[in-house]
Amino acid sequence: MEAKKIVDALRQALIEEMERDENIVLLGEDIAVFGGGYRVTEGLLDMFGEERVKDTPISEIAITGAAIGAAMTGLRPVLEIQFNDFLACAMDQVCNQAAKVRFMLGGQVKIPLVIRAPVGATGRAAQHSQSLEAWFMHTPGLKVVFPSTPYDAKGLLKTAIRDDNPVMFFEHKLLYGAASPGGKAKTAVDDLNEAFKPAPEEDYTIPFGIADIKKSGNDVTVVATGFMVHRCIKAAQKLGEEGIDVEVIDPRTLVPLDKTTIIRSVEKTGRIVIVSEDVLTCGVASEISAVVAENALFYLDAPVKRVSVPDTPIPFAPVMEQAVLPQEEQIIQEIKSVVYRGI
Amino acid sequence: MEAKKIVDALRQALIEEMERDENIVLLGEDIAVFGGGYRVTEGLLDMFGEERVKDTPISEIAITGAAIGAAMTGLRPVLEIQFNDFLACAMDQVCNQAAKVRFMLGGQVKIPLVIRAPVGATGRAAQHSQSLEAWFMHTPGLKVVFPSTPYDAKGLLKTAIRDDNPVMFFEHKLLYGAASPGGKAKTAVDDLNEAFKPAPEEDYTIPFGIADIKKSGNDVTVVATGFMVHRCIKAAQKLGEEGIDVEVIDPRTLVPLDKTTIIRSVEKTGRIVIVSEDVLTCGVASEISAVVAENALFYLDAPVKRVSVPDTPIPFAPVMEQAVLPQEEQIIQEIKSVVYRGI
Amino acid sequence: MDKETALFMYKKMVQIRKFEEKLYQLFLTRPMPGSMHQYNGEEAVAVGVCAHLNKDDYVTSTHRGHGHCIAKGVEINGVMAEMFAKKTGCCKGMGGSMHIADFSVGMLGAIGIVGAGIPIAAGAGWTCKYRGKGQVSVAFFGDGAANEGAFHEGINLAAVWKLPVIFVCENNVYGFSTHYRRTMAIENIADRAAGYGIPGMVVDGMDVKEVYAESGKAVERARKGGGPTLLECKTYRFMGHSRFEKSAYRTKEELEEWKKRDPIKLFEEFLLKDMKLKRQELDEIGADVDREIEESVSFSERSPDPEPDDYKKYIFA
Amino acid sequence: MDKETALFMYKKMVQIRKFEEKLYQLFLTRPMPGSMHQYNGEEAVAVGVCAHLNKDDYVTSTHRGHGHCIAKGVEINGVMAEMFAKKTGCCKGMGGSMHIADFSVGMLGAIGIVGAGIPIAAGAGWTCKYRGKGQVSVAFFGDGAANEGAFHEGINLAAVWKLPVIFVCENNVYGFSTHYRRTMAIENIADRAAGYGIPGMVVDGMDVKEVYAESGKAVERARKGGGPTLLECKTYRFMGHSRFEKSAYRTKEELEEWKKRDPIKLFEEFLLKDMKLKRQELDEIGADVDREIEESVSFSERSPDPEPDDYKKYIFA
Ligand SMILES: Cc1ncc(C[n+]2csc(CCOP(=O)(O)OP(=O)(O)O)c2C)c(N)n1
Ligand SMILES: Cc1ncc(C[n+]2csc(CCOP(=O)(O)OP(=O)(O)O)c2C)c(N)n1
Ligand SMILES: [Mg+2]
Ligand SMILES: [Mg+2]
Repeated sequence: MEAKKIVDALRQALIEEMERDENIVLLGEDIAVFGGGYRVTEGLLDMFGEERVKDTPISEIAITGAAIGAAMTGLRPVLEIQFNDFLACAMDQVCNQAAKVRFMLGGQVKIPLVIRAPVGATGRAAQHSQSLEAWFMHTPGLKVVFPSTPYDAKGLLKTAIRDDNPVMFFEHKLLYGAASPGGKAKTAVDDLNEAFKPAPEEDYTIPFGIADIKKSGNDVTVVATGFMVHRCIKAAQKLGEEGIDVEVIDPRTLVPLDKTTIIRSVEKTGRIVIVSEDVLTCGVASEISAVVAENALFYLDAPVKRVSVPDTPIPFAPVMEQAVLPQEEQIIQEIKSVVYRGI
Repeated sequence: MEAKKIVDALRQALIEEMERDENIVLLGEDIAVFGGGYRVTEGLLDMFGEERVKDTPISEIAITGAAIGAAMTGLRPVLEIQFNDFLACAMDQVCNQAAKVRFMLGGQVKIPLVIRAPVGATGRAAQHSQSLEAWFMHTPGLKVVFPSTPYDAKGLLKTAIRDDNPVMFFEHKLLYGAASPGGKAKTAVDDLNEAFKPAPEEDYTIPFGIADIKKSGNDVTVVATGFMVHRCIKAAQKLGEEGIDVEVIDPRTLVPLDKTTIIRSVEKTGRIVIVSEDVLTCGVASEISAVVAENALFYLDAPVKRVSVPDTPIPFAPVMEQAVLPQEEQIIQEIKSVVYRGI
Repeated sequence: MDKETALFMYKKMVQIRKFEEKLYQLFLTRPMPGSMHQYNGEEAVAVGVCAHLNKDDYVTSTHRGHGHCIAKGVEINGVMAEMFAKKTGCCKGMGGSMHIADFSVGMLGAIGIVGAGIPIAAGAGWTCKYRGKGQVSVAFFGDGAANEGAFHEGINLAAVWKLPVIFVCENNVYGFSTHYRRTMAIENIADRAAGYGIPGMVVDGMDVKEVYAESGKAVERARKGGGPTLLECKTYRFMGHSRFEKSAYRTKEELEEWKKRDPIKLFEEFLLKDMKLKRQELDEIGADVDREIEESVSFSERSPDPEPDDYKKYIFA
Repeated sequence: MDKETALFMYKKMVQIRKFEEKLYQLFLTRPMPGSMHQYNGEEAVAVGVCAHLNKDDYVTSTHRGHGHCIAKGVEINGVMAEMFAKKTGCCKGMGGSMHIADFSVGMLGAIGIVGAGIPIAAGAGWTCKYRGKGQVSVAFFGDGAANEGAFHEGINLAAVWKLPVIFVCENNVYGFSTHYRRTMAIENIADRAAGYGIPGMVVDGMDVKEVYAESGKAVERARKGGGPTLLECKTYRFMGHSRFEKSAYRTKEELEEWKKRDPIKLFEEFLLKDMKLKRQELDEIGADVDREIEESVSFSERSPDPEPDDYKKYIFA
């Protein structure tokens, strides 16, 4: 059956890949008996047994290290970290080991390892709301993936699993379409339009490093990631009604980054707004801005605008949380500010 | 006595501050009996006793956590992490705890904590050569300091110690002027000119967020950090002989970042090259580039150029290590490329 | 244990229980911000330990922190208002359920990262030792947390520095969905104490008298410079891991078995039978607490929301 | 122990010793890239353990890794050339002293982050168990590493998953400059095993016979599905922590005391006295090794440097 939610698309990808290759093993906290905090691995224990679908102690160092050791010796582990914030607990293993071992060893070894982790703010305060892609973009040796639709999620996860390098695979909580543990389903998916493309029940992969133009347009380039892709599409639709033709680019993979598509778009539009849910300084948007300032400067008719979380942890109270997250209205205003600038 | 080396400047700052305030305590691996991997804390155990200068187990989580707990309850710890690469082992404590506790607790507590750590590549391969400032710039709630001279080091460390927030204090190995444990003194300080300003033996502080123009000039702005400041000054001197008048700005603190000084300079020169020793993507230079592309775009006569380590871990062999680090000649070429561009 | 202490502890346990029962209802019946992890069933641990603590002793807590906060003396109004994300919350709506703190009573804060509070408590213990005034510091954490690196490093540091810290492991059988026997190959977490050279003790965490007695010894030892202790309190959570989590990974029988030893019921029996208190005395305490909780709800309802940009005040001191 | 094994182990120990003595000279007499941490004094540990291992068993090592590599069977030419940062180094000049590895003999690599190899070895053990072919995995690490979170988490995971891993702690008294008694409040790190529900054993790390005997049991148990073991080998490093570090933090007397139990000397005595070998046999081995080491130096000298941009090949597979 076609997967209309990211949670189902990911599960399909896991099942299909695990059926294909018995070296693929899953591990993580509460992924087996419970089926995962966001239900991605639900039912997989029954299908593949406890040698391949393993609950772990709450030991992010050990489970990441063990996944690395297993990957170095022939398995292909897919590790779930319950919230991406907890990657901080495994940072040495991810960034000093997984990312560097092959390099330091002169290419003797491959590390076919996928680390999946949910990102995004959903009312859980500063330690459960971050979007930490940039830390890993800043760590050579890691690939960084961040899908925004079920279609992309499935195809990219399959590519990630087949890749012989460590891949950080980020999943936005509001896009799963599934409830967090014991919670009401906090989700944004019902609200999304056809841009939230379902994943067909068939074997396909999406290559890394190819951005997807989620909506084409001529007046201004918007680069967005994850949940922000959809917020930007909505903003684009509204702006369309006002006669502003927005192009929305979803890089899908941040490492490798499809600079060409972004630069071409800016060459066409002369304007760019970058929208991401991580914090501003040294973030996703900073990098994309720098790429543009280096490669497409003379095409720019307006300053490069970043719309990210200002430099603050995420506050708990909903009114404050929403104040720091990029909102549709704010995105619209920022797009307008570059469109009307320099005309 | 005036301190001609950063190692001495830092030690002076520690001694003066510890004499001033008995709540200041030091901890870290091998800092007491041994005097610190780079000798910064040499002699301090004898001066202040083992209650205030503490060797620790090799336990980066615990020593960072303990420093945070102590800071929350009234002490003012200065923690040394032996190489900044090992901050990865303490990432949760630094980024999820130290940076966020005050925020999550609605301002009930102050965290007067300084974390000192050496950065830079000196022939020790991928796990001992990184410059990880950007991870911490990307973590709201932390201040980030990176001095390039004895004068700045002393004044900034005093400010850091007196600050009521967690401060990441990065020190470049080649600028200490001291030997690493048991090693030959790998140092670049003998080679530096008067820009490597000594620290007077007196009490002074340098405010955070004020960049220092290490050399003023009119043709092109160069922003550089740490050891790269000196490499850029040398490049600037050579370019001066060719009639290119380079301005070299040392931000000194990356959080807060003195955007004004950088933007003003670009408004004047119309050209900017950013030189840093961290890796390119989502790095220090990306952020500064983005600030310029957002705030000074219409002043730019050339693309914003970043000169950083390409996206690679640091290789061991000297010939390869030097190939990935920004070299004087490369800096000169990049500066020329923006100067001759668009004229 | 004198009557005053007994009644104090009883009231605290009832406060925690009723506070959370109220919260459960609130989450069912109206939109509440965030989530919560309930402490029902584990009240004897927080209360038995904190009964020994002064205001200037320190406590670090976990994602399951309401009980520790109330036991340490945080005002219920402030805790409730924080659950409502109100400006009057003890953290001004900045932290919510997982980060409740009140420095005025030494509650350094609930921490949402499993295990992370352990070394922080060690650090607070360092301050205590440095000051030399006999203060102590307590870290509460779960069975799951005992497998984190932070547990190992934090306890070892406290042990070798002989810090006045009590490490209280609440072994409630599960870390989220996972039974402790599936995350460690030992039966008693307290046995890990030997690996740090400190005393370790297994305590019946459903019996507040035993918790009180054993933690009393540990606190005393710490105050006198004897260094840290690891107390493992065997307990059970009566609710799901968080909010409405259904706990399909455990059996109804197991739950019912543990509920027979409900710490409040057990203590009531003791108070009525051994301490000869009257049912009515207890009922009055219950009624007082009910009023207090109701008042905290209306306090929260009356309280203003934070301003959207209040958060800016708290990023840096 | 049969004669063949004894001579094999003797030769390995001598190889390690002479390899490092040569290196020390090289570092003194010519510009060598990077730094090094010497294993002199600890040879019995690596050799005694690795004597039980097959090529397809796995080992993770530390910053002090030359001994483990040679003991596991990495070609000396490749190790030496890596020290010279040559293209012919076993890691092509990418890693140097702290990252020597050779997958063809199951040496997964020296790792420069203290403790980090422990969970990685657990992961290799997971592969062994998954394959079910009786392979095992060994993690070497120091006394200092035993205070890292990675130690705790990694061993616990291996214990609860019953992985075929031998955790070999080389307690050489110091972690860099710091005596183990100043970093932990216990005398034997092996005692920590009980906290994970696995066997722990203290071994005389200067006596290769004892290391061989005890590690043999652990390897056997692991191969048969009996799970992990923690072996603490009491040993001592005869040189500074790294390169020319002077070790002012320890006394000459302490060093001399330990040198009396030089593992190579001890083993020679055994070979000559108990196994009735002739001095000459041993001398010949020494001479062979000398030639081998000299050859590895000239191999390294003859070898080409890497190209400046060779590193690009190794960032991604
Ligand atoms: C480092 C980290 N890993 C995982 C989590 C997700 N998580 C929150 S609570 C929990 C279970 C904790 O178990 P335990 O320590 O036994 O405490 P309990 O919930 O039983 O009180 C998990 C896995 C987390 N918050 N932090
Ligand atoms: C995580 C980490 N912290 C600190 C260091 C710096 N360091 C390198 S070796 C060493 C001492 C290690 O002691 P031990 O584990 O006993 O091994 P030994 O050197 O005695 O063989 C230290 C502190 C490191 N490499 N990694
Ligand atoms: Mg639990
Ligand atoms: Mg040691």
